[in-house]
Amino acid sequence: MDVFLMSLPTILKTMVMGAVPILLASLGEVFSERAGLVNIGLEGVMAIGAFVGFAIGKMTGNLWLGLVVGMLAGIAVNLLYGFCTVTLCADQVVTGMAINILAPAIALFGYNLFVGSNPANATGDQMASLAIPGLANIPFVGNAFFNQTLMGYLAFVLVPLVWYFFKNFRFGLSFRSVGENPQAAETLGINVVRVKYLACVLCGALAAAGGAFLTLCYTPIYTDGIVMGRGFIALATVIFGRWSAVGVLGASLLFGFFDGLNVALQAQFQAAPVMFFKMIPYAFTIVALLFFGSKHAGPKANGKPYFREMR
Amino acid sequence: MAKKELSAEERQERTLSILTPVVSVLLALVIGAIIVACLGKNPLQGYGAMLQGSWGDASKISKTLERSCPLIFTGLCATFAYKCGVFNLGGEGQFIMGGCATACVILGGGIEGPAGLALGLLAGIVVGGIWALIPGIMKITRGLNEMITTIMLNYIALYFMEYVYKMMYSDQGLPKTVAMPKSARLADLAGTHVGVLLAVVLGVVVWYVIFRTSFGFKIRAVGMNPVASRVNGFPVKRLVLLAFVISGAIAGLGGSVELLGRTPYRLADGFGSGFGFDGVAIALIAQLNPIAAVVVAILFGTLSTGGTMMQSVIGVPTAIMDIIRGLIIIFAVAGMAMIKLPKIRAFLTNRKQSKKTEASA
Amino acid sequence: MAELLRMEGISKRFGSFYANQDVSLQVEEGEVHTLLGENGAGKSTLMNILIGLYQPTEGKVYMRGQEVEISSPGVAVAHGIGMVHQHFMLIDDMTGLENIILGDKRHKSARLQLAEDRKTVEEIQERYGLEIDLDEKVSDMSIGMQQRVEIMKVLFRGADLLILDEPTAVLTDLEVQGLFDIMRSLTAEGKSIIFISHKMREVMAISDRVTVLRRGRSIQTLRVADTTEQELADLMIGQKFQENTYQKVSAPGAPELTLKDVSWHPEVKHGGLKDVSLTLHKGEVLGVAGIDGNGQSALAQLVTGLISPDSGEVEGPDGSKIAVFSPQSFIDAGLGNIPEDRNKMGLVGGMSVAENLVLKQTASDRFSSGHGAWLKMGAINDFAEQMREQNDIRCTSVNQTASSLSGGNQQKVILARELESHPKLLLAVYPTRGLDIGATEFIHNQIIAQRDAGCAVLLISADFDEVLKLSDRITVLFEGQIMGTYTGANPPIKEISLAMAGK
Amino acid sequence: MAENKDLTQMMMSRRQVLGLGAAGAAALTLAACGGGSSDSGSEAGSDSGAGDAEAKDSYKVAMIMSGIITDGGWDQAHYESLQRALKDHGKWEMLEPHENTADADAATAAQAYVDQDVDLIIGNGNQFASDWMEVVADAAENHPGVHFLITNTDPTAEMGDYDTLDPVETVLPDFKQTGALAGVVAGLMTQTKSIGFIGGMKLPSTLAKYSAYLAAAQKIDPSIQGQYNFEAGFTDASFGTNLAQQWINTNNVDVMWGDASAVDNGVRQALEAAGADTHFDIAQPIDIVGDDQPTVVTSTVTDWMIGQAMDEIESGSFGGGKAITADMSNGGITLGKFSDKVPADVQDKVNEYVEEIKAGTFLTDDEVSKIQDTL
Repeated sequence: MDVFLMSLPTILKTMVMGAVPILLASLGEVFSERAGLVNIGLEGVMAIGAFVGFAIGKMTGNLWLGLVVGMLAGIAVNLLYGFCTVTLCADQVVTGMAINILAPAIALFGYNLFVGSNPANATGDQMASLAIPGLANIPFVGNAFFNQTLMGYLAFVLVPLVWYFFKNFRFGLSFRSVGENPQAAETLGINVVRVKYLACVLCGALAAAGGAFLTLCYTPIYTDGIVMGRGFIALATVIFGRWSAVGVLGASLLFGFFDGLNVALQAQFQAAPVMFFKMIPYAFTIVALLFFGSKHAGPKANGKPYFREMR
Repeated sequence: MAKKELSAEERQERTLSILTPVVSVLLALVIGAIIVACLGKNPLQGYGAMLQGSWGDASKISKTLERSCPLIFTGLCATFAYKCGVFNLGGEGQFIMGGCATACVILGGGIEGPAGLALGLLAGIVVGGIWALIPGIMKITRGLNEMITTIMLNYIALYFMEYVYKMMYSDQGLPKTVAMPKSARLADLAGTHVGVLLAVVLGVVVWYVIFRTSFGFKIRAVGMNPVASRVNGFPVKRLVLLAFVISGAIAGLGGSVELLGRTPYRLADGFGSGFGFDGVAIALIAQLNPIAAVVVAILFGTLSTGGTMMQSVIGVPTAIMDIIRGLIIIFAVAGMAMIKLPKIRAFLTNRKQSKKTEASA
Repeated sequence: MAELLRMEGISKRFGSFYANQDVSLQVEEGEVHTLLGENGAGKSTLMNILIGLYQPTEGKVYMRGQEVEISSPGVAVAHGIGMVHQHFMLIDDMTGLENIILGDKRHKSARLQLAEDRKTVEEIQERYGLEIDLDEKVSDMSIGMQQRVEIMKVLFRGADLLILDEPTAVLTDLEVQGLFDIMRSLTAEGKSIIFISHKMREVMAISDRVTVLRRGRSIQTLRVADTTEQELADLMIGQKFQENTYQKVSAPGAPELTLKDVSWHPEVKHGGLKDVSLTLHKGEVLGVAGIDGNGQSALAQLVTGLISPDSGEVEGPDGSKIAVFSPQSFIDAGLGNIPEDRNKMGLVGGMSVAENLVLKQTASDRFSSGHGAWLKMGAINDFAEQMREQNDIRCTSVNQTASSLSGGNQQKVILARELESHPKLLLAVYPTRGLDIGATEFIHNQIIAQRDAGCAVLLISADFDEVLKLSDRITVLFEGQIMGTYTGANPPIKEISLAMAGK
Repeated sequence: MAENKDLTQMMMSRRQVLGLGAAGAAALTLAACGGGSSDSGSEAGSDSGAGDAEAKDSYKVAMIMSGIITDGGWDQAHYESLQRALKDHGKWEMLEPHENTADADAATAAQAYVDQDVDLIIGNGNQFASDWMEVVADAAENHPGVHFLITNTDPTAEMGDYDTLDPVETVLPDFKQTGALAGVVAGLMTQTKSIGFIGGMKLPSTLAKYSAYLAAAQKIDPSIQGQYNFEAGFTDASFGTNLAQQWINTNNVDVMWGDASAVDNGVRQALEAAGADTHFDIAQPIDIVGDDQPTVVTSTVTDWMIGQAMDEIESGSFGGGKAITADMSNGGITLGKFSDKVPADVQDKVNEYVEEIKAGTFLTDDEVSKIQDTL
């Protein structure tokens, strides 16, 4: 058991690092689903964010510019999703699947061109992690929570902001109403289509930021499939985070913890059948859905197209 | 539907619903050609190589059909599930578990010959069905969204397969199972394995079950309106569960056929990867018609074998083929949605009327 | 009084169908102006044009004499026009206050000013006597309170012209009186109200002037003082309004279905059933009167086997206790069901007319061989063509999707399917909701024909006139309890309507 | 009467279905005519019919890989050794490498080159050994000029079920030597006496490398402990970061050696975060020492002797399932340059040991197998 205690600080470190991409993607999905758009294509948007962030960061040397351009690329891809689902009223699941197949292909194609032109482009550099002076050396927990990259801190700071937005902002109220009952929102003069498109922009930006974190802070390279199913886990996180920013934070950290546990077990018990450790994060998602998932059904008009002039 | 005198807009609806996928394919190929041209390569030569590589001669055709076989199975799996309103994105996991079941039965039980083949296929069907039953029960009892549970089960199946080919039946410690005994393999047929024929036949059978049996009728009704189905006496929960199990069984059978039909006849890293999502895309483009799904799966198989050929002849990255596939799906999705929009429909009807009035004036 | 609103020559076309044609309407300040018309006469369309949800094909709108162009609901609010919809436009998951201030743009800052807004709302509450619990979630509110939230939403935005669309359809008599008091206090303050209803008693009680709409056209505007209920009814229907009641049956046959002290979620005021005892006799129409939300849908689900009772017993024709409550077993026992919601419960919209007609019988050897193994498409088509003639279902082809049919034709498809199997027990829930007069007549005749053929009919409808017209016996449901049973011949209307209000 | 009506319906509905099929086929033919005449360049160079004994003036080589040529590891090393071989084999011309080859398309990719009668087809890694059985048989029969070179594969163990191995050769680097080299460097550099290895996949090659690595390090200092992982795969860099963090913090590992391409980048990221001057990494299989890699002290470089294969093809002595061994004697295995973090005395000692390893006297086989049996 002592091995477990000894590796706990590192598990917490992995937990926090692992939670950030999922947190960002699921915050984006909270905006999207609050406006009634279930976006299955998070995985694809994260892949685009990861590649563009990496490429621009490497090309210009300025990682923050890479992040911003990555988010813009994510917005562009998600607007394609928005056009199909909001304007054309296409099926949201179907369009999401299409994005999941198209976006990673574009990212891989771009990567081949980017690295093909100059092999040195393969590895980029990383955002430095900033230890908050006082807190970082709290034993046991300090290093995990207070020795993160600036982008990591920003992701966590975003949670209270999003909570505040939905709770106290006029526009937050309008946002929620579009997801619950678009007809009612329309009669109160809220432009439902504009809110849905704005939700697509926010979801695209945040999901791409989640992807960019993988290549700008977590690892120095981009590989095809770097997202590794995190987009789908973000979808599950939104459900058992009860469509709220704080709930999603908790769920992301929980998932990050199980990811860390999986790595710790593989590090210490090398001869064991490690495949079962690898299953832990995914099995946990199902179990969590089983216990928290069903009751709260989420926004009423979630996933339904909105035909403006319904006779 | 005898004496199918289609009304004007029904005929228009039918032509549009056939036209959309065809236009999406052509549009995607055109954009693919533009990308290839921007890379300084000759797209016409590339597409020529693609066709040559996939349909050039008898051996190429059989290889293309062999590559399309798993896609037909996962395509039918997604089609059958969607017909009942069930978003089964777990085709890949069920496919893999089918393969694992076959390997366990044949290698574990040491059964050779046709008995091994039959039991192997049966095991694939049963375990594939069970792997889809899990999300089904969760959906029925706890109302869990099956999209997420099926995807999580994909990853769990992937790592379970890893356990099978690394720990249970590894070939002298190598990360792959021992090859399936020759006597238990699927017989050859015109350069490829008989599984391909099985897949195509299954497409027709699934079409028949869905459109020409009372069970299929009920499945379709539950898919379109579960509440009305329940009010009119259909056992909705049982039908949804059956839809899960049957679609899982189809994917499981696909896994067994792929293992017993195709070189290297072993489970190894990367077995079944990517077939799940492709199956979903195929079902969508085929607008849930099983026979159209077979055709679209063969098209996807052509893109894969042809794409590989194209890459070796004009040296373009294979990612282009993924982009073309992605574009086909996006255009198909957008196209199908557009023709349903009231505005577009009105535009089409009065364009047709204005043509008629011109003709009669 | 000064003129507030004038709508001239308004028409609105959906494809080839004219919902409104050359309608003109004039409303003065401080007036209750009723818009009277049958279902489908174009009332809701006209009002949706007024609040900017739809754009008129032709015609002009004037507010206080100047022409205005209402392009969206937001513009309508700016012009002081507000509408209380029949189906409430509320967000269930939000509190009363949040619903009221949603989408309001009076404050410059982006942050919500809950305290300030609450004060404004409370002022309006006192002035007009609107009793609302602002912090309760709408989903937990009573229907009356939800309606008051809707009214507050309009008043909070400083509306001078309020449109109330069928407000009394969901209220008990007590709540209707409360609503009328609120309306009188509003008009006293100079606000104008457009009141939409087709209930003659209420129109006469509350309105100053009435404009009658028929088939999308404005027929005539008259002062209530110098007209009678009969005259308005004739204008509304367009020909002599004769009350053709059917021959009532006095000696019913043997009991088909008996409910003894049946309860289901008794604690739920607005949906449960408490100790209901009913007997349905062969060859008799038992009408259940009562306002929506008093346990009617629970009763309907019970009779069709969708739900099973918490306590009490249900007995079949031979007195045997029914144990298995499943739709299929009830259908096998000869149940015909015209459900409450055509699209959600009656038809599979995506399937063709032919498929919907054989929905329940695909496994029978009439339409398939090897019970269900091979569908006989030909037989299905012939059956559909035959049903189409018999029941005058107007559609271009039987392969057309059910969702593409009009409301009346959809109901005829359901009727054809349910009655073809000669049911022993027929349940009809609000069968003529939203249908034109012709379709209503056709369906009523069919129901009576089934009764005369010995079928036991249970009619549940919120349309009191329909219950009066068809029922041999009338019973009243209020908050899940049977208030009383009356003969259908010449029913004590006063007593029944009081029972409906819970007395 | 009713009977044939059913038949006509069957015909009717089948016609719809055929309509769909025709539409699909139409798409293909349209694409075809869009594709112009299909006599593409694949028939070029069909003069290979003559026996391969008589030397030709020009040869073609193609490489098929599951990753990409810039993955900083496995496939990049193969690509660079191919470039080195091409430098001194003027007659050879390289086709575009076939990157990102999915397992399902491995056979088709090879077949595409066989059709173009490419003289040498190189497959990076033993997964191609199991996929190419039919392609090799077809080539041996009707494309005699085509030869296959599969790396990291033991022909007897992994290609037992091939009908013929005539056109095939494999390359088997001396994994023990590579392991010993890395073990020596690790043994000398480690302060915490705890070293780690990530193997990407549990293969005979990775098992042998790790065993030699630990045995050599323990030869220098018996108290050295070793951590290993063979399940990391080759693409998940974040796993490398997390795993390295675990070992650094919990088992205070301070020297890492990796054989997992992208995952090693993640490891280096964790080492750098833990302090670049106290935590070191030995790269593999290409030399990436430089200022953009602060933690890399040296690299164990492998060359897959593609030049030797080319010579054998030119002289006609290629084939028969021979396994070319790549070791320190023929330059197959070398130690890359040292970074400035390696003090001079350590560099001299390492060079001493290198000579002993080359002579085979540094490690005995049973010392290595003693560790390998525990895995």
